[in-house]
Amino acid sequence: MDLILPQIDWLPLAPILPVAIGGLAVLVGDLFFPAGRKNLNAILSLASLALSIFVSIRLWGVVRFSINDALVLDRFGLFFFLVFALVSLLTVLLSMGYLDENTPDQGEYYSLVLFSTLGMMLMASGGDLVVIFLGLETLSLALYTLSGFRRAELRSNEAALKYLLLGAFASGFFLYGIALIYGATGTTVLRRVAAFLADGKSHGPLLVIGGGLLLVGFGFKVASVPFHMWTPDVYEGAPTSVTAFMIAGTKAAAFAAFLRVFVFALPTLHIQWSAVIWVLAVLTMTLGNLVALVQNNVKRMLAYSSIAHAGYVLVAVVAGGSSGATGVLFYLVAYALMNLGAFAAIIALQGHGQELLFLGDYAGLGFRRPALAACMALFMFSLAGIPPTAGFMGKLYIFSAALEAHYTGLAVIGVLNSVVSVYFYLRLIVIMYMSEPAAERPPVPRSAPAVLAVGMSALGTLQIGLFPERLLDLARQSIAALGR
Amino acid sequence: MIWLIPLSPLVGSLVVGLMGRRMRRSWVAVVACGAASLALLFSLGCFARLISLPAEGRLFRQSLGPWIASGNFSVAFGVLFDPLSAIMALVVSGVGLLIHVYSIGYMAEDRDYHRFFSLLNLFLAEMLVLVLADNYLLLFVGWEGVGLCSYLLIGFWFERPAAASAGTKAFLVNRIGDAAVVVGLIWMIQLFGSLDYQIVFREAPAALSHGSVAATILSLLLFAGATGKSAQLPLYVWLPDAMEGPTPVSALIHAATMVTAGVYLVARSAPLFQLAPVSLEIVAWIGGLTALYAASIALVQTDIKRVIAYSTISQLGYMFLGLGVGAYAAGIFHLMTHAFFKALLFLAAGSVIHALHGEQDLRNMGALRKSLGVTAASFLVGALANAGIVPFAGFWSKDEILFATYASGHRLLWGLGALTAAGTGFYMFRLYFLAFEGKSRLDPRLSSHLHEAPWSMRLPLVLLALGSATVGFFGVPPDSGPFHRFLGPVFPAAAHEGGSAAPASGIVLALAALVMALVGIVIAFRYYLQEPGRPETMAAQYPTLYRALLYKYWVDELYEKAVVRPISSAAGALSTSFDANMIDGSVNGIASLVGRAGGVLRRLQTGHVPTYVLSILVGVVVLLGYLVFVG
Amino acid sequence: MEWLVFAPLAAVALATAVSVIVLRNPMYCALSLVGTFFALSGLFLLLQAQFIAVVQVIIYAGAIMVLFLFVIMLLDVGHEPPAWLRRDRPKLVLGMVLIGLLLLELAVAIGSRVSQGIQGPYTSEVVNAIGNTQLIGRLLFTDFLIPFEITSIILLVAIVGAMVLAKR
Amino acid sequence: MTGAVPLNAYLILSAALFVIGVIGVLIRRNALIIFMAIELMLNAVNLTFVAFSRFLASMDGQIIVLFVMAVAAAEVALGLAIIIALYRNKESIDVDEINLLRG
Amino acid sequence: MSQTSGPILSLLILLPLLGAILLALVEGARESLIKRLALAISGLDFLLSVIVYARFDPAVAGMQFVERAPWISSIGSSYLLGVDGISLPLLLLTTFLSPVAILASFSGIGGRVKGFMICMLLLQSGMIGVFLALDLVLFYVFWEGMLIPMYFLIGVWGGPRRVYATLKFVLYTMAGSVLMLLAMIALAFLHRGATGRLTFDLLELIGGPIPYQAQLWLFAAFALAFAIKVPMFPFHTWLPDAHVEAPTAGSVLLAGVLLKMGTYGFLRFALPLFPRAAAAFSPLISVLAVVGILYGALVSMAQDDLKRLVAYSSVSHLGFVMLGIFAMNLQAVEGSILQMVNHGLSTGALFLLVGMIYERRHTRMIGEFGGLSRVLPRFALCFLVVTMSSIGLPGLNGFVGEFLILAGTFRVHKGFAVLAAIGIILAAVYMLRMWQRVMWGEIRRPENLGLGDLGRREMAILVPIILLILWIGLSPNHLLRRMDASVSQLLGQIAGAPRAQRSVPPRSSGFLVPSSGLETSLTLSSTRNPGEIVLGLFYSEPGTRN
Repeated sequence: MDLILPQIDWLPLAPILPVAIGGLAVLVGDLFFPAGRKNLNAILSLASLALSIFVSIRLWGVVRFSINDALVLDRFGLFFFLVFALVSLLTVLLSMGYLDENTPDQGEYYSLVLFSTLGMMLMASGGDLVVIFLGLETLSLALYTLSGFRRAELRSNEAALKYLLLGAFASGFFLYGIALIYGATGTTVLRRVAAFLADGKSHGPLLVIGGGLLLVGFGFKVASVPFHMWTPDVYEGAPTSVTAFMIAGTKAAAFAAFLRVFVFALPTLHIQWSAVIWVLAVLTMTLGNLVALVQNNVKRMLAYSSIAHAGYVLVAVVAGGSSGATGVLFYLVAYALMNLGAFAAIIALQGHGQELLFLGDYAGLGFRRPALAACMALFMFSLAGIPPTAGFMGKLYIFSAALEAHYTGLAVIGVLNSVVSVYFYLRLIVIMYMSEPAAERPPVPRSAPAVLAVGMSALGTLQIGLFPERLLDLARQSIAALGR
Repeated sequence: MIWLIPLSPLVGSLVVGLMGRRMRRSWVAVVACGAASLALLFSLGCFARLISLPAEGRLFRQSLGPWIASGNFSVAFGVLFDPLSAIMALVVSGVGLLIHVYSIGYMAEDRDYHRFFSLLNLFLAEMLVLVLADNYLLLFVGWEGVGLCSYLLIGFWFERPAAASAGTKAFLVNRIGDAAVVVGLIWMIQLFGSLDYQIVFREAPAALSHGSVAATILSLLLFAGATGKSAQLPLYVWLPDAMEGPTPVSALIHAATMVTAGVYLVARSAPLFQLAPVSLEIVAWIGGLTALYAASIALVQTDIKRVIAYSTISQLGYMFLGLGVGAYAAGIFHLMTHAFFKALLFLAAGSVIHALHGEQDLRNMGALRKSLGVTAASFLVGALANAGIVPFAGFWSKDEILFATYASGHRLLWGLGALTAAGTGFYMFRLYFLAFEGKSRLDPRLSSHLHEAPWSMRLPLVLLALGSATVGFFGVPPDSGPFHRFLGPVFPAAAHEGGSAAPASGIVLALAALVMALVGIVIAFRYYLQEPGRPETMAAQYPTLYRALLYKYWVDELYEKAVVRPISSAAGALSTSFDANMIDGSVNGIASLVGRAGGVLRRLQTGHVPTYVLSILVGVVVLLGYLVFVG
Repeated sequence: MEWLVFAPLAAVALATAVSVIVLRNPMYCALSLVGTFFALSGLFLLLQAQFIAVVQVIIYAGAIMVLFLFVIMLLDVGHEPPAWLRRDRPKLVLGMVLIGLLLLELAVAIGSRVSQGIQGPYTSEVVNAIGNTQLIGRLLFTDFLIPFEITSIILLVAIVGAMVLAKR
Repeated sequence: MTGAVPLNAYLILSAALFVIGVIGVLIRRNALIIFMAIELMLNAVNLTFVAFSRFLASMDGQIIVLFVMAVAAAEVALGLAIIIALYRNKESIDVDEINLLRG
Repeated sequence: MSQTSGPILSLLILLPLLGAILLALVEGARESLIKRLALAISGLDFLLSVIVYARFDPAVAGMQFVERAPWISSIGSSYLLGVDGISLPLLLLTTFLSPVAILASFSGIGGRVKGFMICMLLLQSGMIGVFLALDLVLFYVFWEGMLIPMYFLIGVWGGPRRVYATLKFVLYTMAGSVLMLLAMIALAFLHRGATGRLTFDLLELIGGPIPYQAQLWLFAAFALAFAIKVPMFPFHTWLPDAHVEAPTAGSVLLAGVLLKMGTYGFLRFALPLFPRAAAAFSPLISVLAVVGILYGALVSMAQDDLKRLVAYSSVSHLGFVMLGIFAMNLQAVEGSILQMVNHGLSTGALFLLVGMIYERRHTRMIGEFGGLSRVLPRFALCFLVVTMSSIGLPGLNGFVGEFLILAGTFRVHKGFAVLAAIGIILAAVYMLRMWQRVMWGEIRRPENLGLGDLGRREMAILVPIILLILWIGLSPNHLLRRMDASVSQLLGQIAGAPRAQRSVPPRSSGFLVPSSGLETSLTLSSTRNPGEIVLGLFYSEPGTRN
């Protein structure tokens, strides 16, 4: 019995490692950082994310498979690495505004952020369903914790518990799906699944059901109706910075994995699942938007809005093909930017200890904090899909993909939904600019990092809105990689 | 040179209007009257050039350049000076100048002196554009322009509610006719590709066959405009109310000039009307009926200006009667004579009102001849002219119309005309007797210091009285007087079909009409001078008739009930019920439905984990079910 | 012959599983769950997955259930009323219907299975030749190295998370 | 009762256990027991993996089960921590009473 | 050629945009500087547009000053600007009214001047972009993007119900335009299917072989978007609310420019892109236009609020424009374009005037006024000219447009032209009744006695408009000549489409569809889908009749 240790190709791990090491370093470093300098945790996190971004950019165009295809390094993965790193970066920045100096366990907080980023990266680059599952669990466990991070607050506890119970429940289905696919094909490695199916064998119900169960798992993560119900509660109860992270990151990760699995491994199932997702997309968009209409809590409203946006992305998924997938990628970036921007603005607008949770809290801010409010308005317009913003371009691309694939009905429902959504996004602006505050609040110190996050997101939102071609090009390259 | 005719009052209007506030009153008067006299001078100049041309070629045109051109359609700022335009321009600028002069005195006390003169000048300009235009569209510019001036001048004393609503009424009633004209014009564009008179009249016989429906409708559309502007049935209702304006305005606009624009339009369009005998018939009948109808109302009115106003309507009816029976020249002749004597009557009435500080009710007058000699004399001349007593102007022109009517075979219409003549004699002299003769019923405070108007008012009276007495001779002998020889070539040859009756019967007919008028005068004399109680007795004897006349056959009330109020209430109902509730309601309804759907769906989000689990389960089961059993 | 082993184990597994979800005392539930774990462990043995069977007992019955019991005792939670007495019975009925359908769907899927997955190289003979545990070990450090490493991070996250959350 | 137990027997058993777990999640109100039901589901899946592993002559299934166990352990640890934290604030772990966040 | 004159069109768009950024950097308290700066920028933009006007070549039918740059190449969209005889008048209208509106906002804004002026400049930029964009996506970006500043203008600086009004405005507009976006995309794909090239270039798309069936749907989507913007009956109810609540400048630009975008959209996009569908829809839209003319006028009569009255009058006036556009002949279309400008001037001026008395009396209720002519003579004069322009007095601008529209329409639908002429009467009714109640009569309210007449700034706002009203009224050819070539080309595109002979109703019927057409469509309907049947009630497919 001899154990030959394999040659390990480290390259696929290269962009992930800085994040993993960063997470560990923060965990350890926190012990040594003096009490007044806890933001060193954040800075360390930023550094590791920056490194990851750097590596990802350098590796653009390289294609590698690690042992047993567990990880795949390709443009698709790198695209998402960049997205996750960016999301994480912005999250860290806005967390710096959200957590004050006295918040305990900052080291744990930032390391968990990094670990969940790691989980996302694994989901996006996993070449094996097991890796995707493990990435999902890494992400989820870290997020459960982060949701309950304000452990003294009942809402935070409740969010964490709900998230955990439902998340575990859903991952049970997901895992079952993996098991059935394993049974049907004899492997969990995506390439082999694809090869197995490419032989022209007809796929029995086992595989179909397995795929369906995977869909449930992804549906849960992207908060698609009817697997969405945890979303508003968790997003409301979780700390605001975490909500931002979840909204922007989780969804992207889930869609990344989804595309890898369904477009790359199970393309032959397209006919079955596109019909299913058609329905999911419609339900998701419609419910998200309709319920968001009647929300008064900004976080909750954005939570429902995130559900609706998941629906739009699902439209692109249904549309499929190169355009559809490109649309997914493009939209996810736009979506991440505008949501993070909005949350960063919420955080940057808040005073210490008093979050602006309710719509009414925003009264009169438009002219008291003009720059931030203007950015907030920009994000809202972008979320509503009004040009010239990223949100508009995203929708344009998604709906054009839908039309290209002759899903006219879906596109019509989609745009009508986006009209409905305009109402509640604009309502926040109405309150900021068009109503008078109940009482003057004392001016509060600004959090420079959060403001920086707002600024970056705003620039990104406008940049993509005005000149989307570059990002589209990147997304298309990524998709081309996936098709191989 | 032709363009200078309307331009000079236009410039005057602008100068007075924009700078009048800072000008002295005398300068305002000088500029305004100067502009008017320039217009008259230029008209005379053009006229002189015109008569120097041979009779058949008496026409010249001038264009200031294109106005609207779109596709194959184009219209220019072109003017035309032919005998018809010449007569109109002369009448307008001549009578206009006199009334300008008259206004110097009449309006002397008014605080909006410059506004008045500015508008008066503007009116003159627009009226001259109307009569000088060489195409229908430019005519329409003047047509609407004079309407605007009329509107603003009726409402000159806009603080009086009656004046304000009279102005609005005038504009709106006219607008109905104008819309018809617009339709007529756009139709002409389609038919002839142009609105230029010469082209239209050249193309018309080819494009529209004689007596065709199209020709009838087209000419009737134009005539509809004319009934508005010239206050014929059924659109006459604005004119009596228009008396709310200052009296010089009534004289100029609502008697001498503007109201005759309709007559001018029909006369100008004679070649079109010739193609549509039915239309001509209608014109004649409308004219004849209006003449009698208005005269009948005038019999009992007590407001001095209103009587004259109804008289105007009635006389305009004569003109249309003339046009309708093809006696275009006679119609225009009557237009000219009427301009003189009706302006005279109004100015004289104005002089009375001026002297009585605004009193207009005949029942409060009487015996004014003693204090207002010149006024009374000139009024008498006007009344005689209006009543058609030989040899005053009205006799010649009216007689000619009646003769043509009879000669063209319209016996019944002739009867109407003759009856009207009797009525005319009656109401004119009723007016004269009530105002100037008999016993004074004046407010004693007024009667103490009655005095004649200033020279600026008296001079026009005298001049107009002279005119009223004499212009009729231009039309002597009937049908071949200098007037007709001058105007004749303008109208189509067929227009003279009525001239075939024997001259002998002409004299008989003229005598008959004259007798009718005299009878009317005599009755007026008896009723109002000899037996002052008689009218009341008569009124008591025929209460229905009397009230019908007094209340003008309740036509205003009818229009109010049948047209104005339904439209108003329809508008109100549309606005509140339909627009706000139905249309906007459904818009808002959709919105609130969406919102309510959100509220309902929201309740699904109970906060309970089991519910959420159930939801996931539903998803799983349906999804797997689809995949297993369907997909 | 296998049936003789399989049937009782399956019966136990089902019975204990049902107990877990119907018993009202959390403690009994936990103990029933331990029973299920043991039954499954037996089934794993039957399936010639000796290593997994052992780990099942050690991790689940040993570690996880201890945690559960610990928490149950720590929190001293009471009994809950039986499900069929609760207000939201319609929902439960719906749930049961759905679950019946779910089972049906799974059964159909499984029943109509045409086993067509790629056969791997590890037949029982091969496995027995190398040894189940050795084989698993070797695979963990070669083919499954990366998932294995990820698992370590998961555990780390769980530890950190548990610490953060359960701190006072 | 002769011969080998077919794969389907294991799969059906596993499905049944999975469904029982689902029922548990649905009907129980005690967060702990819901948790146990979830563990039941995971175990059921494990059985499927091992059964497939056996019948496909592939070791992958067994190794995956190992990972699943690790994940389950992690989940339990975290879950119990959350339950404790919640209990501290609320004195209850009945999910029916946990509905501060709703609508 | 003028094409070499540099990126003047981009400059037109960018100048106000950069101006807005510049203003954002100025300290908010320096209001007078901000106002002047905004006016200067806007005025400069106007001068630029005058250069465009001066260098515009009337003989060229196609686009001039074209600028093209790659933009979103992956979906075939490019940055493409150009101006022709159809957009030129509207461009000028926009650049003219913008500084006027800014000048009018020197007072009466009530705070937050900086934000206001920024919005005004952004709005200007967006409006110009709408009229210049020749790429469908680019057009849409401007079309919707322009909602943002307008949304703020109404919502922040508006009246008491501003929030309701502004949300209604934005939602209504968006509801209409999103479907248009889809239609644009679908059009591009259809075009790609036929030609293999994915493009949003309007000029390339025109004349593309779009199947009749598809044209109908696409046209309907475009038409809905534009009809809401126009607004055509029955999509008009956002307008009165928006107008009543908007600040003066907002109303001016809303009525003056924004509404024209709808009618412009029909001319620029809906008609040439889908000529056969346009022909098929023509009876329906003409009917709606006529209904709008009469309905708007009737409802105007019943209004007590000056702004509401003017708003409904816009519905009526825009009905004329729509009627003209769908008559599809040279006179009518030119009249419509001219009428767009006219309406912009006269209604813009009306809103300015209403704003001026509102600033003095803080009410717009007609009943509150009366006899204002006495105290406000200059105001009265301006008001009179504008009123007369609005009711189409010959010699002023409104008449020329209306007359051309009627003349053109009459060739096609006699009945519609006659009904529209009734609209002329009604227009006089509501305007003059309003005039009578506001300007004439006695002064009943003591507050009205002390009102001051128009000041120098106010005259500076109104006099240019009045001069334009007169200039266009007396010399419309300057504008008409520049339209000729482009409009002819447009009509050629409409008529030149395969099988595009419009089903002109026989002369006698005049209304709607000839009965034979109805029968045709009904007999055909068995083979069509339900939507098609519904549509079939309104038109007959031209090709099937011969």
